[in-house]
Amino acid sequence: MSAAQLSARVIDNRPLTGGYFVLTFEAERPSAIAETIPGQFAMVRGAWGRDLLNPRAFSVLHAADARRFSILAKVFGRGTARLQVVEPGAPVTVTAPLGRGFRPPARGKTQLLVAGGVGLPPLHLQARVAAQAGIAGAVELLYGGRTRADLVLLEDLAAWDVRVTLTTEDGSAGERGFVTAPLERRLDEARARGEDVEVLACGPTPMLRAVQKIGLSRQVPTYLCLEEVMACGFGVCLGCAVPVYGPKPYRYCCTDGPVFDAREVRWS
Amino acid sequence: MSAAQLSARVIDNRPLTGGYFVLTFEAERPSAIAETIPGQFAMVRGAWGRDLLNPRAFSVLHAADARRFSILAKVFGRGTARLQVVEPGAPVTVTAPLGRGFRPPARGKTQLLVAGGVGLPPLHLQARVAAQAGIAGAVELLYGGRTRADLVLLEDLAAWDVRVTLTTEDGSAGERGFVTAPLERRLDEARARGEDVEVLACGPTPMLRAVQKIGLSRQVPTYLCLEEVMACGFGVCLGCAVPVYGPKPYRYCCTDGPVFDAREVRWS
Amino acid sequence: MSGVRVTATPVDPATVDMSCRFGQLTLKSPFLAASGCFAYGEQFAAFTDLRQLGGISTKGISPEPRHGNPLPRICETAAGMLNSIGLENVGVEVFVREKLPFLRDLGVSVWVNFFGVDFETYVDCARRLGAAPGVDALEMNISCPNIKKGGIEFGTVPEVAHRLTRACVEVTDAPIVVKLSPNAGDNVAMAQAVAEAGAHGVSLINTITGMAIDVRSRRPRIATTYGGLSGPAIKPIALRMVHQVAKALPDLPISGIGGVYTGEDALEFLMAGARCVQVGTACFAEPGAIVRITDELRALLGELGFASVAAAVGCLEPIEPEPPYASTRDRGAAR
Amino acid sequence: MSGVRVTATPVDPATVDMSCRFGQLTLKSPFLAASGCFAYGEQFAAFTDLRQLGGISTKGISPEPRHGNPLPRICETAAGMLNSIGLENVGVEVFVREKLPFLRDLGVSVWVNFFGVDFETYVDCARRLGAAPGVDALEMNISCPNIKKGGIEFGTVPEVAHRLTRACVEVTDAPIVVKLSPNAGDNVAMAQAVAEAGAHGVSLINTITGMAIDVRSRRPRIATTYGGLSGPAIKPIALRMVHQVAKALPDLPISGIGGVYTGEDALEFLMAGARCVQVGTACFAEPGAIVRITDELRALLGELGFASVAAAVGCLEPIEPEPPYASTRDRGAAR
Ligand SMILES: Cc1cc2nc3c(=O)[nH]c(=O)nc-3n(C[C@H](O)[C@H](O)[C@H](O)COP(=O)(O)OP(=O)(O)OC[C@H]3O[C@@H](n4cnc5c(N)ncnc54)[C@H](O)[C@@H]3O)c2cc1C
Ligand SMILES: Cc1cc2nc3c(=O)[nH]c(=O)nc-3n(C[C@H](O)[C@H](O)[C@H](O)COP(=O)(O)OP(=O)(O)OC[C@H]3O[C@@H](n4cnc5c(N)ncnc54)[C@H](O)[C@@H]3O)c2cc1C
Ligand SMILES: Cc1cc2nc3c(=O)[nH]c(=O)nc-3n(C[C@H](O)[C@H](O)[C@H](O)COP(=O)(O)O)c2cc1C
Ligand SMILES: Cc1cc2nc3c(=O)[nH]c(=O)nc-3n(C[C@H](O)[C@H](O)[C@H](O)COP(=O)(O)O)c2cc1C
Ligand code: FES
Ligand code: FES
Repeated sequence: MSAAQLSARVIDNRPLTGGYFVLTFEAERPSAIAETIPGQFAMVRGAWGRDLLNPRAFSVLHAADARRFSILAKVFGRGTARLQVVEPGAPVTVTAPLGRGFRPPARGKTQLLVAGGVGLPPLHLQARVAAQAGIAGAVELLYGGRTRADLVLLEDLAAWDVRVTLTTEDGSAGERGFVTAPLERRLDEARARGEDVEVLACGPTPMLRAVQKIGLSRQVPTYLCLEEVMACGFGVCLGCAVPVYGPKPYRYCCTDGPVFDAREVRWS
Repeated sequence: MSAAQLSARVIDNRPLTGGYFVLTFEAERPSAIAETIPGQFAMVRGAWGRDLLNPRAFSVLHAADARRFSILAKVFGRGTARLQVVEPGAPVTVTAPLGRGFRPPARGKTQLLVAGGVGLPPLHLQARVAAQAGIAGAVELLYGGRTRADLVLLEDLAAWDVRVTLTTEDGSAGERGFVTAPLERRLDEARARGEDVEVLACGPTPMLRAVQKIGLSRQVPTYLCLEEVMACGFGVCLGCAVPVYGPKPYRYCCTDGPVFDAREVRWS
Repeated sequence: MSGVRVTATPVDPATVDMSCRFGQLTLKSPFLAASGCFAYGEQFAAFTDLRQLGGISTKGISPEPRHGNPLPRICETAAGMLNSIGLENVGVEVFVREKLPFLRDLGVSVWVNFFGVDFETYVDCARRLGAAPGVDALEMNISCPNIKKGGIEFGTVPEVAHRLTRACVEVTDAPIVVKLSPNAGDNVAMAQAVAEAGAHGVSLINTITGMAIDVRSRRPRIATTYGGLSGPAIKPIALRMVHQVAKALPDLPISGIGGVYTGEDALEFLMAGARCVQVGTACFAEPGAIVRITDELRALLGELGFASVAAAVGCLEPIEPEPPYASTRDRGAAR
Repeated sequence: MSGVRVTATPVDPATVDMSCRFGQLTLKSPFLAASGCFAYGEQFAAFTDLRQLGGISTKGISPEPRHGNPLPRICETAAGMLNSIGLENVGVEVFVREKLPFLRDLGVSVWVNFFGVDFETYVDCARRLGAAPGVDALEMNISCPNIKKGGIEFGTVPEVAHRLTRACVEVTDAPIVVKLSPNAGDNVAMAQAVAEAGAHGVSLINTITGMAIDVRSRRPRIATTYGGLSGPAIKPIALRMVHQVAKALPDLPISGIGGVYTGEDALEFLMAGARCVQVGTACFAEPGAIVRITDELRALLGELGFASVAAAVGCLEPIEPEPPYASTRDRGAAR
């Protein structure tokens, strides 16, 4: 694997709506970060003394070059709370890029990108990749949040001409309800049209469980980018087990995933 | 005791030469801090999560009013390292003012203030008190360091017209050698003149041990401001014991001291 | 994210019943100051409203006054600290005459932590302290890692602990809460032994024996070489021991101790089965810590829909099992 | 400030002899990767120069492959973490065929950590692994807190540990290092028992059984309820256990483990009497941790005037006594 341990510094900490923020890092030396595949992630740890021991996993939002990359985060617990307040110049230790990402977008096939909350980054990057390859039409983003403020970085998607469907639980933006409603409609429409589609999803587990059901019941190729508590991120602690069907009862989120075929995930 | 637990913020972090820095805090509410007696101290803890558990003790350098006060520090270990880099606005928890300070300066008696390293603050404040009482002549500062850069805040003493004798181990400022040399000369001179003197000292333990010997052998009233590892600072953990002669084998640096009569300290 | 979130309708924190029953004892709050971290209480009056506490466990009292250990006596470690104070205390007589009246007048539950240097002095201490007016409970420390003569064996051998407890129970009407040693091999056996001997409850845990070295002086950071480890570092171990004992002896009241810094820490102890919680090291950095923690617990209980502290005690539920594993090739991995 | 500073003339770090003798074994550096924190080593090749390590202790190997425990398997605690992986491993056969060659070719000391589910499987495992080419030592884990069937009792009863060790020693020529449980009551007795049974040395410590609760889901943060606590939080306890065993059994080589994050941490273990040091949890946040820690130790040894790692082993000195206490009124307090 081409991942590396990097010493990096925060070069930008940009607050967005809804408590989200984008952190941009610059590593001391170049690495394979620029080749990050959407869904791959970085383990990030600040100068946290000995209290917060383990790094935190963050999907790579964008890698501008071999040294600079950014993540999108929201305060969740103690680690993200510390990251939210880091000042430019703050040192971080990063191991990246880690894991297996999504399959690339391709002409003639529509990838429905289903995003919720902090699950946006891999799909945002997938859309970027499609746009840069001149096949923005090969992806469509279905993006849900509690309220309008939870929907961030929309300007990028607009700039890339990616088709976006928004949902909010309170109806403050897009359609009221969960993102799974437009997904089902879109899949039915695709079936009617005999359109070749697949589903790529990342977000809160309840959303992913629903997407799994929808995808499996319609027998549409469905890929889920999962989150598990991680200590290492590169396959040695065995902490990030994901229950699966298959030759073994568990696979590992950090090395076999975080992207899994919905058919193998042993949930429902 | 009129001490209080205060929520405060750093309002200034001023670097000096030799790695010393002056931190100024502003407490949310007024306290007895303005009445601090030189030698009294504050227990200070930043928002250190759970790693550095205990506050650190710092002599009060100056209290501008009932809410603002400052300390002089130098990086020694993990806590002072964190304090050195705090930005204005950073929150701290403070308990102060704590302990018993030096006896006040008085006309007709000369207090020889012997300072080394981070032991300056109590004596700097004692000099300030004397100057403010219009009896700057009642105190003389004997101040030693390794090199010129270790001698800080001299401008204040000059402004107060306090007589200052400097020593450095490398001779880069004042007389070459230890501060105890001019102290001994000055005491001999005083005896010859039949001058009424007493010694107030604060600094590294080796210096204080030497001062204790000098003071006791000449039977000059000598008071030492001691440092012990402290967990609480107000007499409950019993961690800061000082071995003494007297009714009990130990007294407590935080409540019985930090200023002790040289005669009772059970060292040499 | 891991963990389903039990959705209970929130309760107005102001209405949460914070009172706590510990066997026959009723405390107005589940929080006590832990022994040795609060001295005899007076010093805290300047910093915090002592009347808001559920109770105070005093510095350990012995029949005769004791001087402490040589220094250094304390040092900091990662998320914790080591101490070897040496059980310094004013002795029963001075305590009863000069310290107890102040505590009694606070109107909080007064737990007098005590110990002896041998069997007889333990019993003598229990008799004299138990007879003093204003003592709500005697917390028998059979677990001090710092005292050379005696102490340790009482805290590690169930039979010995049983005999000692029985003997103390017989000489006083005051309920006796036995503070167990985390250094003992089997805490459940220890708890069982003292419970059968008539202990009113147990306190878990005391400090864990530890060590730190100053590599520059090549010497231990604690004069007695070893000291007792306290603080957040030991919380997971304390919580496990509380849970083990609570599961084995559901009727035995447990006072949970070890690294409590927030209301959430305290709630973990309650859910594990502790009836009340003691706060020690946290009081050093922040003399008002217990009042803050009490407010945090009240708010958290309300948010999570607990109408009372009692409702949270032992409410831990098992993790729901995963769907059965089947190597069903048809559903098997595609990639 | 506390503590005299032993003034020894500094040594050029480049000249410090970092090699380390552990009984018959010679390691080029005193640092090993701790079992379960380094898997079988391959993954680290991308991050760090494995040849700079003194050795690697593999993930615990059992005769048959094992699947791990349900999730969640890990959670963070103050300056530490809990884990309950369930001793998942590829089993002896696959290990020897697919994992061992990689390790052997690194030219570092290969310690194969192993365990069984009962007496027979322990012995079987020792025989088969001991016979495999390229195994420098067998680290027998008699202390895993996470495995239900077997395990625990082997780690807590000296007689049982003695019998098990003897049986394993008899079936292999590979030196056997027994990894002791911090959850045992008396580590010195355990160490003595396995030493007399022919153990080459002991590893101290494994994780300490702990617990954490998610108050929002009202469930344990670890699926198996309890997990093993590791990280800086346990360092003072590990250091104490190493020192106790080193003092009681000065000739028994000890591999010190527990919360090592810096060269200074490692030096504390060496001074306490450990001959080598293992680094576990630190490797997760920083795959290159051991190389950094090795450099830090080298620099620190030089600064403090140690010409070799060996010179630092067990060099702890007692604290100099205070001058005798005399209540000499004449020198008594003035104020
Ligand atoms: C592959 C991967 C990619 C991720 N990408 C992003 C991202 O792009 N942006 C973002 O904001 N977050 C992302 N996360 C989630 C992020 O890692 C968690 O928010 C973070 O670990 C929480 O850390 P904390 O210190 O804030 O919370 P903590 O205080 O560490 O934990 C709070 C609670 O959350 C649980 N928890 C901790 N980490 C996780 C986890 N990884 N999964 C589930 N539960 C956890 C803890 O057990 C605890 O109960 C990702 C996680 C993974 C595994
Ligand atoms: C009454 C009093 C007044 C003080 N006034 C000042 C001041 O005005 N300015 C200033 O810079 N410092 C002052 N100090 C010293 C200051 O408290 C220590 O520098 C500080 O505790 C060291 O903390 P640290 O986190 O930097 O070092 P740590 O990492 O906590 O400790 C490093 C080493 O120093 C030892 N140590 C820690 N605290 C002390 C202590 N208080 N005394 C002796 N050894 C200790 C530790 O055991 C450890 O070996 C004072 C101390 C006391 C007791
Ligand atoms: C400085 C200090 C002194 C202590 N003295 C006693 C004591 O005299 N008797 C006792 O039973 N426990 C004593 N303890 C243990 C505490 O009561 C408590 O059990 C332990 O510190 C764990 O709680 P904590 O992590 O909240 O501090 C002492 C602890 C500290 C830190
Ligand atoms: C995730 C994880 C898995 C572990 N697996 C094993 C194991 O299989 N066998 C073993 O003997 N110790 C195992 N350990 C214990 C470590 O080897 C080590 O003894 C312990 O973590 C303390 O060291 P540390 O604080 O440096 O991590 C494991 C520890 C962790 C954190
Ligand atoms: S996070 Fe360590 S194995 Fe996946
Ligand atoms: S520092 Fe706690 S008693 Fe002095």
